[in-house]
Amino acid sequence: MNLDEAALRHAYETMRLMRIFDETGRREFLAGNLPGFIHMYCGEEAIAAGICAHLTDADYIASTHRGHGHCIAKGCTIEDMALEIFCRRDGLCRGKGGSMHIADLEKGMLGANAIVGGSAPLAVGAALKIKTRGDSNVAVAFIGDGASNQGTVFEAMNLAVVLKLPAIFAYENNGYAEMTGVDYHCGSGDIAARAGAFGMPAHKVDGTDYFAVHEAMAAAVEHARAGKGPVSIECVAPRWYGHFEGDPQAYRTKEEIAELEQTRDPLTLFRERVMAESTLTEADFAAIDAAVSERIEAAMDAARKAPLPEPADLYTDVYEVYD
Amino acid sequence: MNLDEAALRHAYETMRLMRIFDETGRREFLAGNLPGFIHMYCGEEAIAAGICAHLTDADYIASTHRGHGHCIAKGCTIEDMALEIFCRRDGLCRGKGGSMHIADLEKGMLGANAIVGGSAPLAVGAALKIKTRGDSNVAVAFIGDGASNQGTVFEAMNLAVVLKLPAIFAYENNGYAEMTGVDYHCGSGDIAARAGAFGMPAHKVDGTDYFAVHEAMAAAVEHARAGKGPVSIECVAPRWYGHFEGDPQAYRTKEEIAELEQTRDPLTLFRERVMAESTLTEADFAAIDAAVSERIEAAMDAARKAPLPEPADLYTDVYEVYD
Amino acid sequence: MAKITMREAINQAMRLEMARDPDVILIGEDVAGGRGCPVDDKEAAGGVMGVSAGLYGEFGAARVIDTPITESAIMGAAAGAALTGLRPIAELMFADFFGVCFDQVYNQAAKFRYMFGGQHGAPMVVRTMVGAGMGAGPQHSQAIYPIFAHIPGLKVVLPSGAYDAKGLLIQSIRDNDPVMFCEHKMLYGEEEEVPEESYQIPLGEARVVREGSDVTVVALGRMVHLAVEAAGELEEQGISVAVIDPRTISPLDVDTILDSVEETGRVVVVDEATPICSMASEIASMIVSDGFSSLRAPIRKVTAPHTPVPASPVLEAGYAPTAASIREAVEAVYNYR
Amino acid sequence: MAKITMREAINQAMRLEMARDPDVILIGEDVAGGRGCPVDDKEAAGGVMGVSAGLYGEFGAARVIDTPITESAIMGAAAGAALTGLRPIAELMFADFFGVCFDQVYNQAAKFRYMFGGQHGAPMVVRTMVGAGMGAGPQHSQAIYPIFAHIPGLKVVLPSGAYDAKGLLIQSIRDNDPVMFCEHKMLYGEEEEVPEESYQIPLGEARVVREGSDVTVVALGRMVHLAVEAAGELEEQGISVAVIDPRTISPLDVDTILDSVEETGRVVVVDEATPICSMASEIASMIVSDGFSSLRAPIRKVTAPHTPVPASPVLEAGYAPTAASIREAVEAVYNYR
Ligand SMILES: Cc1ncc(C[n+]2csc(CCOP(=O)(O)OP(=O)(O)O)c2C)c(N)n1
Ligand SMILES: Cc1ncc(C[n+]2csc(CCOP(=O)(O)OP(=O)(O)O)c2C)c(N)n1
Ligand SMILES: [Mg+2]
Ligand SMILES: [Mg+2]
Repeated sequence: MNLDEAALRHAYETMRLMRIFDETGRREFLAGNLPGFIHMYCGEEAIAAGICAHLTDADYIASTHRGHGHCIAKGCTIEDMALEIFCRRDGLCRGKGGSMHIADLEKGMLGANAIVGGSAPLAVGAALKIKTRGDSNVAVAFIGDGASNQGTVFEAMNLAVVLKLPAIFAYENNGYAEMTGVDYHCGSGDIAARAGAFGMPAHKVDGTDYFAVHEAMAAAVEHARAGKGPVSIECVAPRWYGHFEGDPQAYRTKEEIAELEQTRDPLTLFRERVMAESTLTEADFAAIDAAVSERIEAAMDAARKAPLPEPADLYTDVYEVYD
Repeated sequence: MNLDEAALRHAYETMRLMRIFDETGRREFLAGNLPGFIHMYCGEEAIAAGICAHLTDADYIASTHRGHGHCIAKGCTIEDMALEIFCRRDGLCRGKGGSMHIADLEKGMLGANAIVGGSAPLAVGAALKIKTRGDSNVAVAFIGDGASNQGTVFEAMNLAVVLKLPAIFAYENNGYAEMTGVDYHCGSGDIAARAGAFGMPAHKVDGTDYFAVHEAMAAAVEHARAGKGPVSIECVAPRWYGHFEGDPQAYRTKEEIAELEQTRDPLTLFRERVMAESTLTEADFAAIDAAVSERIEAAMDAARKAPLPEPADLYTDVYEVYD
Repeated sequence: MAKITMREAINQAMRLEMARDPDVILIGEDVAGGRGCPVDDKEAAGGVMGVSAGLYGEFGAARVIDTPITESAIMGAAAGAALTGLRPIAELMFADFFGVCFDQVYNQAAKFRYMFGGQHGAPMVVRTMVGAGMGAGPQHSQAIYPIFAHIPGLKVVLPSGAYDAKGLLIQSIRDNDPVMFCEHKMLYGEEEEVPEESYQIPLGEARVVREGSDVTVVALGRMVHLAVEAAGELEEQGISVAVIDPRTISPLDVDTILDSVEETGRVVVVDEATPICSMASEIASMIVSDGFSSLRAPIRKVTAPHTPVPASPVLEAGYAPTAASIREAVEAVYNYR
Repeated sequence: MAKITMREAINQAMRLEMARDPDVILIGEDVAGGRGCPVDDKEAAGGVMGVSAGLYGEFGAARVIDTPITESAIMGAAAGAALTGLRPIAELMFADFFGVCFDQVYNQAAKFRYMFGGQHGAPMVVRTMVGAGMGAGPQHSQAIYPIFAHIPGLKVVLPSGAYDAKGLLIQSIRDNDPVMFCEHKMLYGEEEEVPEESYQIPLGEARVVREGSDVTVVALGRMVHLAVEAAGELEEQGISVAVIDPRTISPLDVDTILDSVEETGRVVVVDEATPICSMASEIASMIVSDGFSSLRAPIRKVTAPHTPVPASPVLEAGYAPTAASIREAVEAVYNYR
């Protein structure tokens, strides 16, 4: 655990923001205040946090339908995100994107993506820009276990290897693609090995362990920044909730779900280890928790009351110019 | 070499038919008698012959733009094929398909395919039909080295593994995808290993060696017919001519090309081994050669003179019924 | 006759056909509801919208086939299976996803019969969800069927309710050509009286939902209901509006539309798809070509704008046509002199 | 001014823009001409049709990028690179292949600007080959651009010759939105006078190829030449035909078309694409909506039939419109009373 106290605090705060943002968002959704679909990242926080800890605003990530955690880890402002999931006029995407399309180009966040597997080729494109310009940044694609079967993802991996691009394929194996288990949908049962066969280093880590993700990503980033080509990391971390809110989860048992919070909570695991191995205390974490809750409550409140888009906004930003 | 004389004769005749069909077709094309594109199979004959030797009309193959060899190996009649590449009224596809779309459903030949990678999902579909009906046939997809990078092909492999289908992925690694070498376009440089990582047995053989292909396919077919799921076989066999007729092949040297006919001719290799290890003689082969040439000359002649489609044929067979 | 939802009607159609013909299979993502998981057959979800609920329990894993997220392979598997003798129903969860898999539909399945010289077609149905209204945003709300209608070799069906959905789906499954069967997500919960037994509605026959002599409104899918609503209001103003639901957009029942135009001479076409190269354009262009002598006013297209579908519910509410925008268009063509 | 082919004009446009702006790259299958092989830069083919010949030698492997056969990744790489600051030209060898990769174009690149609330668009050009005439069969001959035109967020360009191709491509590369640039394969070898220097033609401005007062012919791409041929013949019969080449089909220059229709009142739309939900439909429907008061005859669409493109040259010859079929349609609307 060679992270200093500030880094540890930041990591925990980031994960806590994800957790509370989604749990609050969930309440708002169930109360009928949010449109569309919403996908909880709870249980997977250590992945985005561990991956993005190595990135700056000049690095890129391309995200998924389950994108809130990625946004937060990449530095998007909670307040702007809240406005967007409420589809408010001043949201990150002016209310036109919503939860499944949050993007923040200034932060290098190239968008959540409602097309499963859509992120991978886009991240390869960002990596191509980096290489063309001669920069030493990286571009990360977040990819679900389900998405790992999509042709676009395989193609993206091969192209990244062929062009030796600084692309990192971050697989989030949360056990399911909607209702379908990974043991069923991934024929080989081994996402990392499949990625490795495309000709790149392929790591596999416990995605509930912040430190494991952080370490694997450190190696990946070093490799990619050095111009040695792409890397993949499979992070295994079960999701706690249904696929989207409203999913009755008939496909798994109540026990399986209950056990997750007990044994696979990335925040608890992080807290316990950090308290054992650093000077941070229970009270430090409690203070972060309180601050996070307050901030998110305020952000959601503000978003709920914020102005809606104007009807004329329907027609803007289709093109820069069109006539 | 545990094949009887009849099987050896048949194998050679099949390969010789492919060779002469394409070389004659090439002459016709260069003389301006054939429309569209034409892709020579010369140098790769042992692949289709070795694979299809294990198949009956009740097994399926889905083919590529370079499909003449596959057709012949699967039992399509040379005469009907000639009519089709000349786009004649009585061709296998009534002149509407041409060289890149020859199909013969009665022979289980599901079509050449001008979309690279298009064959793989279709073969999986045929394998699904076989499994649904409870039959013990197999479906083979022929896939070029270039096509092996197409998303559809990866998806097809994964689905075949997931559903445990009797599909066989026959990779034809002829060294190039159009002008691009396999060392460049396949990131890992190892098509078979990549297929293996999808969760199926993956063989790699010398595709100029009929016996090697034949043997690998024997194992594959046994596996698939036994309900154990898909198999892949990578067959390496350089093509002799350009990608299509008219390709000046600036991307490879004259020496590379010249050497092929000397050292990698599947027919020569076959003949030499068979003469050494069986009772077949030079004269036997010469007799086959003569018969093949005569038959193909006659077929091409007849095709050249055969009636063209009627203008009204343009409108038929779009739908069975449409109104 | 019982009132059931369109969801149930589609479910019935599949169940009846699967029971009748062992070659009918259903393949797609989560159409069973989570294979490989410790799922109870009876509780298997039957698709994200529950449309295929119960089929897995009834017909088993060999005929109700969950797949990975692999649309090209799903469409290709259906096409290959159809070419070799099955009658697959392949689910493309949202029509918006056609961009990852359309080759297997449009270059393969749709062209087999023609490019193989009539040897065999691809008797398959692609069931897919279309339309806005859920706040699901730009990639899950499109009415992309004009693209399907453009393709020779495909048939395209767009039912406006439970009764038509059942009869048209049964017909589509029995059809020997590939059919894109487009289900509007906002109609799944809508109820209509539907007979329990099997029945077929031919493809290519429009339904005259409402007779009328002043203006012809041709409306597609969910728009039919808004057109009927508008027509009712207009009747009170003394404008008699015919409402025609083509039901299948390819083939299109040109005669029924032209017959009505002959009487009214005035036309409004209503569609939720974006306007350029759309069915609204197609229908208008067909009329100005084949019904010109009857035309007494410009044809008004009432469609979504040429924009993506916004996620914001307030913006989305202004996206698709409404009864009010239809009424306004009808008034405009009615008053044209 | 030198006469050069459309192939050379397109090559010039790319060369000029790549020299001017280091963010312009070219990516696609064999656009360099065989990377990884012992190829001499000077002899690198520059694409199957030689359109990008010489660019690899001039700009190197970092900017003229050969790829595997991987259209989704090519389009996605272009989209991602465009979103982050480059101006990629991505080659989709044949437009027929859009079915394996369209998601990255239509759901991603085309929607970025809108669904990200105006943050950034995707300034990329997809150069792609369209059209029949080579006997290349059903999967290599389609004029599939109506599908591109249907999509909000895309612009679609269809030049009819070398001069327009050069100016429109330079403009397209500089445009901040994604442009589908459709090159008709039968026009590559056709020559026109083209200035050596750089020039731009705005998107959305039609060209009046020929003035005329009796009938307006709107013709797309290769059809422009046939329309001009037909117009010449008709002139001898005393029929004065205006020929309009929209050049960009999205945005469409509605005003230029309507101005002509106001004068003639009679319209023929000519396109090589199949007819349903096509640009021919779109243009006809636009006119019957916005130019109805001028219309004095049915609008005739002269298009390919609703069939795949047959491989047989004799069938293919009857597939696309001809000068004769255009003439016949013009006569019909001219004589309509
Ligand atoms: C191309 C495509 N196919 C299907 C869907 C529907 N869909 C949305 S999320 C999802 C499951 C994704 O699973 P996974 O990649 O494991 O991500 P997770 O939801 O577990 O984070 C599916 C099938 C989609 N949005 N896009
Ligand atoms: C989807 C698609 N992309 C590109 C092409 C153009 N194309 C035709 S053949 C070919 C090369 C195929 O290479 P390979 O798979 O190795 O087969 P080979 O020609 O060597 O037999 C390409 C790129 C195509 N027909 N379809
Ligand atoms: Mg998952
Ligand atoms: Mg090859």
